[in-house]
Amino acid sequence: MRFLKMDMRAATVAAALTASFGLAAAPADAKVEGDTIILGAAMSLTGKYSTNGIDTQNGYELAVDMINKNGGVKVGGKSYKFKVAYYDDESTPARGAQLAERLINQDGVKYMLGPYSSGLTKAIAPVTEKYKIPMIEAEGASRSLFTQGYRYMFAVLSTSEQYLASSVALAAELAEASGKKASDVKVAMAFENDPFSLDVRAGVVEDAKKHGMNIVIDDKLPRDLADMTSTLTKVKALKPDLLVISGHAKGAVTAGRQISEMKLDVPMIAMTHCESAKITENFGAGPMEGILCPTQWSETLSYKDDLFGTAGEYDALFKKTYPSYKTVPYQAAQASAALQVWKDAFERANSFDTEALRDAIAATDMETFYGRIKFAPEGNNIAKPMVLRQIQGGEYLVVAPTKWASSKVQHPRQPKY
Amino acid sequence: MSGNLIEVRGVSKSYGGVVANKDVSIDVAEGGITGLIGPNGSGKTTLFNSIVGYHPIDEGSIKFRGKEISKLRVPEIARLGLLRTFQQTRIYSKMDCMKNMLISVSHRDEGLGSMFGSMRDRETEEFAEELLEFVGLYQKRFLVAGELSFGQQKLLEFAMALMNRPQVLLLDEPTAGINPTLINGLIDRLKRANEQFGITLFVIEHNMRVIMNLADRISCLAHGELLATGTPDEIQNDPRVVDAYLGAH
Amino acid sequence: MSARSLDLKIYAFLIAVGIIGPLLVPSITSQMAVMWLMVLMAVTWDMTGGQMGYNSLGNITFFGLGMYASAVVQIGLVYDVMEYTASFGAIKVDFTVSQYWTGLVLGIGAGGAVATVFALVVGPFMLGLRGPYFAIGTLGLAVAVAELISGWRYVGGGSGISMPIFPGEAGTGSIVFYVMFFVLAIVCHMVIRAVYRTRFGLAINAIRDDEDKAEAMGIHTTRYKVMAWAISAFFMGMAGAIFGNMSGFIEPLEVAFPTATFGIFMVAMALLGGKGTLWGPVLGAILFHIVKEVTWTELLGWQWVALGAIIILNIVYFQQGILGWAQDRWPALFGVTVDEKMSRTGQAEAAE
Amino acid sequence: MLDNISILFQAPIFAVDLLIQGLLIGGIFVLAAYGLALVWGVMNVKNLAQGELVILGGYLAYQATLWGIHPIVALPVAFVLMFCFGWVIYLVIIKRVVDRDMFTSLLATFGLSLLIQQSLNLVFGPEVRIAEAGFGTLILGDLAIPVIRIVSLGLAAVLAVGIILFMRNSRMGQAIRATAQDPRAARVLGINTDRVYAFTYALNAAICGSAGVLVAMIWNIQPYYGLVHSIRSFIIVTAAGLGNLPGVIIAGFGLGVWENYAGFVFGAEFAIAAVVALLVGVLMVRLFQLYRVRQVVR
Repeated sequence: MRFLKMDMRAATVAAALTASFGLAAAPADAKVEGDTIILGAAMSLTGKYSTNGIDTQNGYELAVDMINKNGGVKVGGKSYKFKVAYYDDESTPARGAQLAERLINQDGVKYMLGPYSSGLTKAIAPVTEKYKIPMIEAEGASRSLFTQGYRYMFAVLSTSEQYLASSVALAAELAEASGKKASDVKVAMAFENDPFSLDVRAGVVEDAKKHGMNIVIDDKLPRDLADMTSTLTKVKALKPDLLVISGHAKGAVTAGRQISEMKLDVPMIAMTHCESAKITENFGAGPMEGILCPTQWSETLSYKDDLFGTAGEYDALFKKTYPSYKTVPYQAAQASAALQVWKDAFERANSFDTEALRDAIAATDMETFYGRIKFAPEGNNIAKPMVLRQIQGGEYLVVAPTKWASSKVQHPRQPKY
Repeated sequence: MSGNLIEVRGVSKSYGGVVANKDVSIDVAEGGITGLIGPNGSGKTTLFNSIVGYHPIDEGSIKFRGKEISKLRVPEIARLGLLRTFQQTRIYSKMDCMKNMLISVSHRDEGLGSMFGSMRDRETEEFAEELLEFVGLYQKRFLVAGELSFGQQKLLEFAMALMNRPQVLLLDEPTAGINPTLINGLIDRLKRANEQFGITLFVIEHNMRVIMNLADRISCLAHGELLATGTPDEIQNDPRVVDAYLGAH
Repeated sequence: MSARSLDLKIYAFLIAVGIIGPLLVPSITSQMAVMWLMVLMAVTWDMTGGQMGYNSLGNITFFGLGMYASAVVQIGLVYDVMEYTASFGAIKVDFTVSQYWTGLVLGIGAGGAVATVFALVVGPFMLGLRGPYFAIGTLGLAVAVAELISGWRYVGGGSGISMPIFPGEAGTGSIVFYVMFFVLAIVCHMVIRAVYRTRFGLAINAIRDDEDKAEAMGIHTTRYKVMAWAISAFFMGMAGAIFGNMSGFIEPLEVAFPTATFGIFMVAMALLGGKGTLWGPVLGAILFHIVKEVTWTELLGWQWVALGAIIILNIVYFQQGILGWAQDRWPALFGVTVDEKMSRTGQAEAAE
Repeated sequence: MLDNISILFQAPIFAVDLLIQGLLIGGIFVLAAYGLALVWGVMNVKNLAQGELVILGGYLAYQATLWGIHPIVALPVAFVLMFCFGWVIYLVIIKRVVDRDMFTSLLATFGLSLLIQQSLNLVFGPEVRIAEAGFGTLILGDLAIPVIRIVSLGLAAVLAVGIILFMRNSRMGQAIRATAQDPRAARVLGINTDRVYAFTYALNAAICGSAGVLVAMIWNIQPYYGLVHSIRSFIIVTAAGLGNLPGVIIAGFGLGVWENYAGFVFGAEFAIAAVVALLVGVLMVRLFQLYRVRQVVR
């Protein structure tokens, strides 16, 4: 009897463990299979980032498709195709790090694309760094990613502290133009309590300090954000000259609705994610009039390259390929740009060696439909500025920086509640 | 007899306006068997609960060996050696009988260190087996307690109480729900526990025959008040007691 | 005793697997490390949930507190924590190899200690709650602690902390953390098995079966309950510290206090294997983790729906779990027997 | 923190503003909490999926707006749909946990909450959604009160009164109350308690769903936002006690006000912490009240 009992338990455990080895039997050295170069990516296909995760994936896929259709990647005189291996990281950093290990260790991936969001990138970068695997990421904007001395990580987008910092500069400029001092400007801040938004906040704080501005409100919004009545009541009480808000799409939705409901009369409001929150559609162009929204990329900009053509043409192609999109999110555009950088690097390095590729990526200097890409030694793209758009009559019009501006900034904002 | 182990003096207890005990005074003599009778709802169990610390009392005092215990809490009172069994039998239903016994040792002098002391020393095990044999459950000692019959559970609970080596044991209707043919065996065991182990007993009982057989002093409660106290004979012949029982029926 | 030799055989088997596994298939080292973490979580949860009947939904609190304690200790040894976190990760501290290891060892110790102290402090209050109130209260506690940490600037608030980077060669880090989890899980199970065999084990079982009775019998119930929670907390705190280092980057809501993932997994795993049994949580954790690793990535979102369904099915239709079911089916195998003898001396005695 | 308090004293109009906003939102909390008190009191099920039922109702309103239906019109539809949904959930899950120990119902409903969350995530995606009612704002001097909040408080009140009248006067309502007091006696009297339980749970789902429609019109919804709503319901019911309707109403409004003031004074980052800490606090207070202690003197 006793033996039976032991055997039963032992057998169960043994079976379980055999299964776990079975799963590991698959890996192979899969960096290049035949004429295909395998890139790996952990992607937020489910969980709270899944919308943007899928935007990113679509951006990757569109570029893979275009590159493969237009002659592929030429290395050593031979043409190769790109293929991306994805795992779903469920929008959680811990899972992302595990999956990066899995891609590199088990699946033998030698070239990585970034995940969605700074948090995930922060979790994955130490892994790629450890294995000396180059990663080009398109969605991790946090400045702290580029102060760690990472050698193998490169980002095509502008860092997050630039998102709203331009609005502070603009406020200072406007104050001085109207004969006041920049240091008279009162700033109210409401940022979600997550790595991305806090990075955006750091940029704002730094610039506000530089101009000697007075920060009167510094609220951190919870992640399950549904109500900001108490913060906006404080805004009404303290009457700041500039209100900056960042909290992903949910922050923009909540802020948009309650700004309209409470008829906030702050002369200048800047917030991120206006587009993905569809604030003009949801709350009307009138109440949202004059809100400033930063963006990494806009289809109206005159950037262009050989593969996709102009920003406008990319926009059209994307909408044609994925008809469910009414507007093209910049997340998709920058994801596509990441693959263009990979192609460029492979061709210039003319090798599959990861070290050679790293050096080639570091030396990148190219024009794309997404803007110019040139990496600082820390890995961030320093050649492309952040663009500030203002809602005017329901349209998003570029108002800063001046080089790309298509119209004049409206100040103070004139909402029609 | 060497004085009173428990002295209840002028205890009152009411629940939201309903008076359950009013000015009750009872002594439990050391070494003896004291009975507590009374019609349904006369406040017997409430008095038990007051003594063992289930709820605060409104008035009066309860002393155990001269020490005021009416403000102590249940486990503290139990550790003094004043234990009770429940009307609805309570045992640890998912543990086997032996484990039920082993955890029922006295926790009187337990320090932090002895939390992780061994339970398997020979002496304790032998005592537990002895007691299980005493109540006739030796054979079932490795069975899960929850699967015993109701009567067996009652016996197990009794054995567990003895395992604790209490000074006084408060038994709430030990014969309730037990097959009448087993009652004599139970009475015998209660008496033996009293004589052999020197445990003072304080028993609530409904069954007149049992209590008259068992107790050497009996108190009767009615409507929350003490009606009479005396020897079984005195109580049996007290017209107020007879009235109370008849009136209640 | 037979149960003992069986337990030793299972230990030998698990240890063999733990050593051979990563040697044979090095690429799954970090997945196996997480498997041992899962084992540890299920086993420690079961200590209060299964053996003591206090179903906590907030044991993840200890995990997160341990993680944050270790982060503060490890960084605080060589740098000012406030400055480090205020820079949102912009400051990179280069740890020397010896600094790293001292920090890691102290950090893990601190993780265990802080979690234990926390359990000892809140335990007497929380464990005064019974049944569902305890479950809801601990869930609330976990959420509250996570929210408070994410509002606390000293530890970086919502933007988290980057942990010191493992100094060794690529790949050695995951082996080191694997060994730590492996050893911790086995040691934890051995410790817990050992304490179950003492008065402590009987006492917490008694509390599970009937706490009022246990009180009436004079058992120091609060003391035992708090001690049980503190033991869980000690191991969970250390596990959190190791996991934080393994992850490299920690932040409050998803890495340190993942109430909706790890916090629920541990309950689900213990229930699956059979709560209140010695090996059930281990079995449940291993099965759960393997199934999860094999199927999870294929299910694209449905895995979470499946998880909810599994918990419901498990709790509604198969509450006793695998080993619990086996125990009901073959009680004799688990030591539930009728002794042939009627009495200690072996003489037949007339039944009552 | 002190600065924020001083604002309230220097400009009391904002204190009034927070108070009104809190009271207006509190009405919705009362609805969900009343549903919880109902299932808890009648069938002793601690429904941890309470918040998810709220969110589910919110998504029905959102879906209605996608079809061009005004969310207020969606309210009765959501009530009926959620009633049916609740009945099905009862038959599949709750029926089997009613008589089991209390943790079973808690964990089973927790599993249910995961299931609902994740299904919503698959169907609607993880983005926050809203149902815009398009009402304006009422301006009273310095106070700006969104009309939708007033309307929804009114709707909540109508719903609550309707349910109370139903419980008082209808046969089913009486059967529910009888079952709550003593299920065995109710069975003896020929009440089909199984049906009563099913109806109670379904009614709870309907109430929550209606509350969800209001939430989607006032705040926003997201698949994972349920837990906070559940916690709110538990706080209110625990604080008020079972079967204490006036208590639930007072506690619900109190919680709405507390949240707004806590967010204002401690900063928005501690608003949720303040709610959850309140839960732990309320449990502790109850603990000391219910603890069958004698004061330890020595």
